[in-house]
Amino acid sequence: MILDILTALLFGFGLFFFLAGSIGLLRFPDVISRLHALTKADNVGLACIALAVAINTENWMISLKLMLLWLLVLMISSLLSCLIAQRVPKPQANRLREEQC
Amino acid sequence: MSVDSIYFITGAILFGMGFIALVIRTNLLHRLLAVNIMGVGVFMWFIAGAYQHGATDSVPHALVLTGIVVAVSATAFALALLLKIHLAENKERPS
Amino acid sequence: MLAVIDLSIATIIIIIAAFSLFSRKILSSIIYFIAFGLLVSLAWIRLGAPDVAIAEAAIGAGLTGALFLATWKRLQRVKAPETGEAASSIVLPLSISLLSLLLTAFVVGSIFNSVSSAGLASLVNETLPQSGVSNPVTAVLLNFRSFDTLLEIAVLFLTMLAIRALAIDFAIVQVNIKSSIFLQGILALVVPLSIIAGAYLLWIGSSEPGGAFQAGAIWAGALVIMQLANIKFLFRLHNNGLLSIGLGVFIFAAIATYLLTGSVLMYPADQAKFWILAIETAAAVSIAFILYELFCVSHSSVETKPAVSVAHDRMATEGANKS
Amino acid sequence: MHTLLIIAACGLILAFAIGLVRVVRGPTKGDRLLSLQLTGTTGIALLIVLSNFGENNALINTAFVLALLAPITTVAYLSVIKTLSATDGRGESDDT
Repeated sequence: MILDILTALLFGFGLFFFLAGSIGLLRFPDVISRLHALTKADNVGLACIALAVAINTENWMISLKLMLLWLLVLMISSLLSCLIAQRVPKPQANRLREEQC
Repeated sequence: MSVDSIYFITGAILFGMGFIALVIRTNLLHRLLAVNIMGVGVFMWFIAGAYQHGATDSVPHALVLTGIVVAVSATAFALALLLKIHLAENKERPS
Repeated sequence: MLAVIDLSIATIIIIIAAFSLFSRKILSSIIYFIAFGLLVSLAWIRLGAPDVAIAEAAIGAGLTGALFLATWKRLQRVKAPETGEAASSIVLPLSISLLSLLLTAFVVGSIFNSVSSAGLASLVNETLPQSGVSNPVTAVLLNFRSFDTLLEIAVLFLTMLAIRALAIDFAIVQVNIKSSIFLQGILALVVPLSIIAGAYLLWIGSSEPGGAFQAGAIWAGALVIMQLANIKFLFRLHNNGLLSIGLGVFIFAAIATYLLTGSVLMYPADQAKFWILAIETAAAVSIAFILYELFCVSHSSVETKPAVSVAHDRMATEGANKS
Repeated sequence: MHTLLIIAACGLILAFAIGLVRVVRGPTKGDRLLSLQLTGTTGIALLIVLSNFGENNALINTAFVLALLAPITTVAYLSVIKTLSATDGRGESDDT
């Protein structure tokens, strides 16, 4: 019974973070901030969903595999977003900074 | 609306849209994309036919698997030809 | 209740396909095509075809997208990027009418098909035990209809030969993507894991979805990303041995099985699994290198010499270093 | 399929659709690139959910394949952007 509640909770969190990432993608003004929102939120969302599925699998090998998958996605998507951030031309990157100061 | 009828219709629509784009677009790369999407439409139609509520028939799966590999090699060959066409037409700009 | 998922996936597939086909700029339509490839592999999952889904994810989303992007980049240096404008007016009504004809034929055909289709599922499942593998798709591909797979690898090989015949020079363009630490990080992570994942898929291909084509596609992906990141040692990998090993082993197997059991590609009773695994490994290796070479062509720089003199130079150089 | 899984799958597809709106409207090339990131991660999450609590191992293998192949198209796209803005000097406006 507790397991069901926990799974529902984790799925809820996962969906919340995915939706937050997508809405952040929609509303943020600048490519860099959109990238930031998307990568972070999706990774945490994926963690919650992978955990929710991992808890309910019978054989623990699958849940270990899910955790490894999440680690892999975490590393690859953060590296990719840093690579993209490096490539966005400078005028756009520091438009945010100019607005602030 | 069983699962396979949804994908039958999607496959038909994809083939149709690809055909329209193939006829309308003038840019060769767009046309090649259209041909690829038509191919995916046909494959979708194939596999939707193989899906009988869980007891899927694996012969169409093998055929579509072969089809995907041959489709990518055909696309690569078409892209190489496309390169030759453009090179024959124009001088190369100093990159 | 389940149809909700399929309906939403199907609608998004159609929307993305529409954007990819009818968007004005080529680069964005290529990007939509890559997203389209990923969603189609989700559709294959929903239709109960995991083998096809893995191949579609590896080839459809990965390699085809990289091929189109590389060719598009090559075309940028050749001529001004022109956006696709619509053709003259008569074409549109013609295509609409022809298309509606096609569409109705398809939909009507599909309704009939789903009613009367018997399918070969029962036949395959009966003879699966003697095929030496338990994954029905691999059994069909490499045992019941192995002649088709032989011809398919021959087609792949011929395509590669045809592209070489176009005499597009093989000087790999020096991509000036400055090798940032992030790129090296990605390479250090993706390449070894892709090789392991490919070997894993090749091995479980006999019992679970996976097999030669998926493994070959993943290895090709690893090679392509190394090529994109400008790894130097790759240039020596274009030797013909690796490219033709798949076809060679398959033909050898065909001849050997003919001698052993009297009919081509009929594996001896208990050794079926061994033969299938040997053929699959060789096929996966050659598929990987052939797909990699297909990518290299569109990625390569091209001198402006007309094709004839290029072939002529090649013969001249061969003549020179022979004598 | 457990109803919770169906709700999760639909939520993920909704998130994907919302993300797609930005990609369609996105002015700069960087936004197009986000679609690759978006499809990759959401696709992997969907595969995990659809694998029905790990019962269907093949889907988790597909998720691995997807995770390993997402960088290829992104790096290919970046190599395109790099040459464009550097040599052709047409700046970052979405001219492609």
